[in-house]
Amino acid sequence: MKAIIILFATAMVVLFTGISGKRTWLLPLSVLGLLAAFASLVVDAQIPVISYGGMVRFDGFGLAYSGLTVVAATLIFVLSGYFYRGLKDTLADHYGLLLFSMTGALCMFSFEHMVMLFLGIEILSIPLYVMAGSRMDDLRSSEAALKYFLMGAFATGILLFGITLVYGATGAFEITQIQQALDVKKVYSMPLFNTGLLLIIVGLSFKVSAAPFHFWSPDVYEGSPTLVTAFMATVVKTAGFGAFYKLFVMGFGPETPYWSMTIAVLAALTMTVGNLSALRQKSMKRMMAYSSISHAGYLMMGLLSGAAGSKGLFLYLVAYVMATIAVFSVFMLVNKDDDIAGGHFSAFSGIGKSNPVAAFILALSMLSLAGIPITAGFFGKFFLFTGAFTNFPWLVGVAVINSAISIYYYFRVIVEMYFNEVADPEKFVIPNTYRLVMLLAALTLIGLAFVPEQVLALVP
Amino acid sequence: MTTLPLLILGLPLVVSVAVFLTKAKLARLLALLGAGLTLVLTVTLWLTFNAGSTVQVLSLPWVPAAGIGFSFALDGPGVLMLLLTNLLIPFILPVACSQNADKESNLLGLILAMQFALNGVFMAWDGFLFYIFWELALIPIYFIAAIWGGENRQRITLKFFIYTFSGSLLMLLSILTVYFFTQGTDGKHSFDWVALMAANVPPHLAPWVLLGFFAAFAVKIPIFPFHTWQPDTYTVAPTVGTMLLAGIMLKMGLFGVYRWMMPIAAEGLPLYRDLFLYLAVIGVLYGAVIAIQQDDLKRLVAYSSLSHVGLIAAGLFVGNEFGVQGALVQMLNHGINVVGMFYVVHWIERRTGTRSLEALGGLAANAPQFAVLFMIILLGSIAVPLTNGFVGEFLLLNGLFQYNGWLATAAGLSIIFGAVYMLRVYQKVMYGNLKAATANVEEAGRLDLMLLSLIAALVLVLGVFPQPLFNLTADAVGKWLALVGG
Amino acid sequence: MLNSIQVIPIEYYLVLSSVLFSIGVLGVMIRRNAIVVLMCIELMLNAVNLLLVAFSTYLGDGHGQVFVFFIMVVAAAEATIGLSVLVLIYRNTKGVDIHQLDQLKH
Amino acid sequence: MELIFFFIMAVLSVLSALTVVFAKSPVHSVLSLIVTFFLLSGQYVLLNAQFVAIVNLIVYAGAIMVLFLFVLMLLNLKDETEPQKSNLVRLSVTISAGMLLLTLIGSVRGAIAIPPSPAQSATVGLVENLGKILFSDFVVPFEVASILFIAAMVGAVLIGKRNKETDSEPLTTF
Repeated sequence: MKAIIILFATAMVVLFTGISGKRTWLLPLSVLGLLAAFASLVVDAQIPVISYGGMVRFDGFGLAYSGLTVVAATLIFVLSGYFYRGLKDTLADHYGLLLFSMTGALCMFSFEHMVMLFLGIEILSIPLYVMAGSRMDDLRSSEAALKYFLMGAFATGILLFGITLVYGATGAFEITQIQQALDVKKVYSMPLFNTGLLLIIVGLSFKVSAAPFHFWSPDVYEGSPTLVTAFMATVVKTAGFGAFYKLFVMGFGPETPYWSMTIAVLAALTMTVGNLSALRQKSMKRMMAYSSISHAGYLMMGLLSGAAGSKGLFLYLVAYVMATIAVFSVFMLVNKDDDIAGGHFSAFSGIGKSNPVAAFILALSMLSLAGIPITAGFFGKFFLFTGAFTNFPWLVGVAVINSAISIYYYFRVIVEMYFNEVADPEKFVIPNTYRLVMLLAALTLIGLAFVPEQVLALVP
Repeated sequence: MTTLPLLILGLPLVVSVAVFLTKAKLARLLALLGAGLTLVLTVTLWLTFNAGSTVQVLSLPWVPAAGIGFSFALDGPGVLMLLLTNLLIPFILPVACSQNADKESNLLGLILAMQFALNGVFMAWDGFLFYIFWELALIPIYFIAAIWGGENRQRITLKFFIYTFSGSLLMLLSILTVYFFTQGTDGKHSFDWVALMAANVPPHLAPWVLLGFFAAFAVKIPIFPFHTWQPDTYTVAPTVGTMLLAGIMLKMGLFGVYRWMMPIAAEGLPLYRDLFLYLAVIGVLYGAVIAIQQDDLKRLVAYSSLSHVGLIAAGLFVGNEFGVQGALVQMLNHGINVVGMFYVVHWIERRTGTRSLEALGGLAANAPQFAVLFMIILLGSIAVPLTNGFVGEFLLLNGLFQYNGWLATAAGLSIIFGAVYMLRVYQKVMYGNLKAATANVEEAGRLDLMLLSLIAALVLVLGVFPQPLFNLTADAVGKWLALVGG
Repeated sequence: MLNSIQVIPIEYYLVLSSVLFSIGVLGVMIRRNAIVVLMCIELMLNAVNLLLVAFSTYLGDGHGQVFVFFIMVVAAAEATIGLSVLVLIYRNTKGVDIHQLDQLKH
Repeated sequence: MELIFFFIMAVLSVLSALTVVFAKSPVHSVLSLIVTFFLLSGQYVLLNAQFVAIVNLIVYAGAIMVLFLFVLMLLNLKDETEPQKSNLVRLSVTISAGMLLLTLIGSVRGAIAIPPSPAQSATVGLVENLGKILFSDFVVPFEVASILFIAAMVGAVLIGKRNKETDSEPLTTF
């Protein structure tokens, strides 16, 4: 709760500072606020507490996932200084909206009552609908905003209907009470309850862009400003899976087989569709969009391994978030003007020679996303796959085949960077802030191999 | 006893990082010194090693909750493989230096990184760790081939990578399956080799476990029909890459069969042993027949290697004393021979600018010393008695014969084929009329002659006096047979 | 009015709100005018509201009805944002047919 | 008596909902949506949820729908210019929506397990009762909803501003 209040206060301070015209203060203030929120998460106790009239539940799970999103947001904010170099008056609004969005994400990790989940999703999404369209003069940005908005609102409607049906079947909105109701009243076999679950799965699948509800995400990812895309690919995805996990594993019980098969099938479909579509892309951002779809597929496996799944899920998210931030930070430098035409793979040609450091970081992130040992991505995949192996060996098989397919498109970036001879590749400047973020990401991607136990221990 | 192997493991990594950070001359010096020191350490280890024992080198917890540990151990065959790796790298590094490669220090650094990963593969005693090193070895060789390779390298190297990576993933699935049936020391599952060995895999799963392992190793070795990546990759990779691939890397596959697949998945073996054997022997004949028709020297040696390796794999699959003993010894010998052959090809290509048999001829007249050394290496490759190749192949055929006379006969044919194509190469390249490409070729330089004579000396010495190798492997093979129930 | 819940079974409300919800979903998928799509989403939310109130009354639990307020709050906020996005689009294209916007697929 | 009311309003609301979807002019859609909201408020009254019924009218029919009409007039979108989707798409969409409906109605079977509890139901929908719940149990969501509103306001303002400064000089030295 402290972290949510700190973030909200920071957002308000940032907005007022923006009114008073102190542009250079905005970024340090926001980062300071995020760091303070992180610090408050670190000092919080991990013992589960349900408080405020049964609305919120704070536990180690929520703290760890909140911490991850706050770190990701901090890194994205650090990147934003250079990215928003052209903004003057509206900068405070941009920062304020992103910070509001963060409070929504934190609500999604700490909800107990469905209304908090619902509000969290909306607070996360509504600022992002605007942010997706924040390149005002660009029709494609506006289009991204419209698509994101319509799909988000549609998904919310479906999710709400699901929540309502579950309420009708169990008589409760609180996940702990829902679980009790499941134990006592045995409503598992009620069609009402199962239809509700199905609709909730569909609604959340829209949010995390799982197939077959993923079709909006490539357009939205491509049309949004790259910084916002990075935010969506990391914070929103993490928040979506945090909510997914809380709702299904903690709420609807780890032992129920009623929904796990549905999720397993969706996971298999998602990773396959994401990977096969990514193969055909020519634009980096679209490729990353489809890659994030396929990662959603892998991540869904984390929902199938019971209570222990949160550990594997967390490790995978750490690896995925760090690699994604590193990829987008390089991409923002390569595609300086942030136009769609500059987002083609060929923009990376030859940067292995002109900017070896950036190229190395990008290559490392690609290896990690592909899950090549000994990067963090491999460990994430390993623990996710191991967790799901006992109950869904066929799904692990599908995931393994998909991992092999995904190498093809991740390596295309590496091939462009290192093996395509370009006569005189343009050397771009790397601001120090970008160096810092890249370094941190790279350290995580390599370092995770040596401390997986410690990272796993962050989640109870 | 345990510090020496750790030094051997760690030194190449340290040197590799140092080489990446330095440039030109200094990088060369560092790399050669590092490789030389590693070789000295390895020989010391070999001389002091008690061949009958299995020495636990290191055992540290890594992810204790999942039963994963930094666990390394060595037995006789393990030492043999270390010897192979660290013996060949000092031959490969000068070749890298002679290529005048762009960003040479990076190339040297990658080779040393590869050496680190290979040593790790041969020492790993934990299934998870083994997999990590196994994949780690793939990344440097991918970059070596894709950056310094020839035409079409992007497509071919990517194919190579995806092929081998997919195979490895299936192996990971197998390891995982076995892992879930293990009981470690504290009741949890464990990836430790001993635990994996003791796992009770249900009979209906055992064949799948075996096939998963087989997928990874068959691609790496490669065994027919999983070999399609191999000739292209060997041809397109720079010579150092080819040497690493053929000399050492495919031994990872063979060693994997020996250390992991056969003991751990022994339950599934009776069902598939014949299939594996037939595939291996088909590969032996196929490689030899295709080699006869080749015009490109590098491609020819690639196919001949396919043929030889098939025989080694067959020896392992047979799993009797002669077969396994022969396979282990032949792994080292084949490494030496094939690196020698690729060295010769590399020299010819550098001097004449071509690898086409038709464009070559008459080299013996201008380069007589080179001609002699080439002949010795060639004879080793054909497996003529008193060369190193003979010892292993004799044992392998013997082992195969004990199992199935027809298979042995078929495989034996390959020796005749080998003689045919190898002598044809020698005749075309060294004798006959001088061609345009070969007219101005002079005697090989001093360094080339020195390295080639070292290889030739190894061919002869190990041919006449193979006993030290058997000393290293004999006890381990005995134990292995007891485990696999050969 | 008190006896209405004894006369009307809960199933009737379930069917009614399911029908309204499905009409909303149908509208979202079939219409191309973004404003109408937005209206259909509002229709879906209202179907949810109806069902929530029905469940709430039948269960005798006020949480359902309070939940409805929050759905209304969110619907209002969504309508604000959605309509401003539409204005934004209109400024750039002079039209709000969502399917004519296919700049992103090439 | 109540049953008759229910059926009349149910049929009318379904009809007006269908008009929302199939009306040619967006203005007609808005108007029939308002009609639907009025009918739903009638249902709320039947359900003893008088407060929700009033709020529904004020918020939806009064505020949101006026906003819709306002935007329609502002953008001058009264004319029907919308191109139609192909028949195949329309057919498949209708079928999938029908399947959804079948699924939802199929789930009705289990709802019988809920017995109505008239004693509590009488008081549930009163302002006093709802206010107590809202300001005791729901106080955190109530506060959190303010974040939502501020975010929506800032967002709307941001979109309203024309971005004039995109091509100015870089301001930071990061």
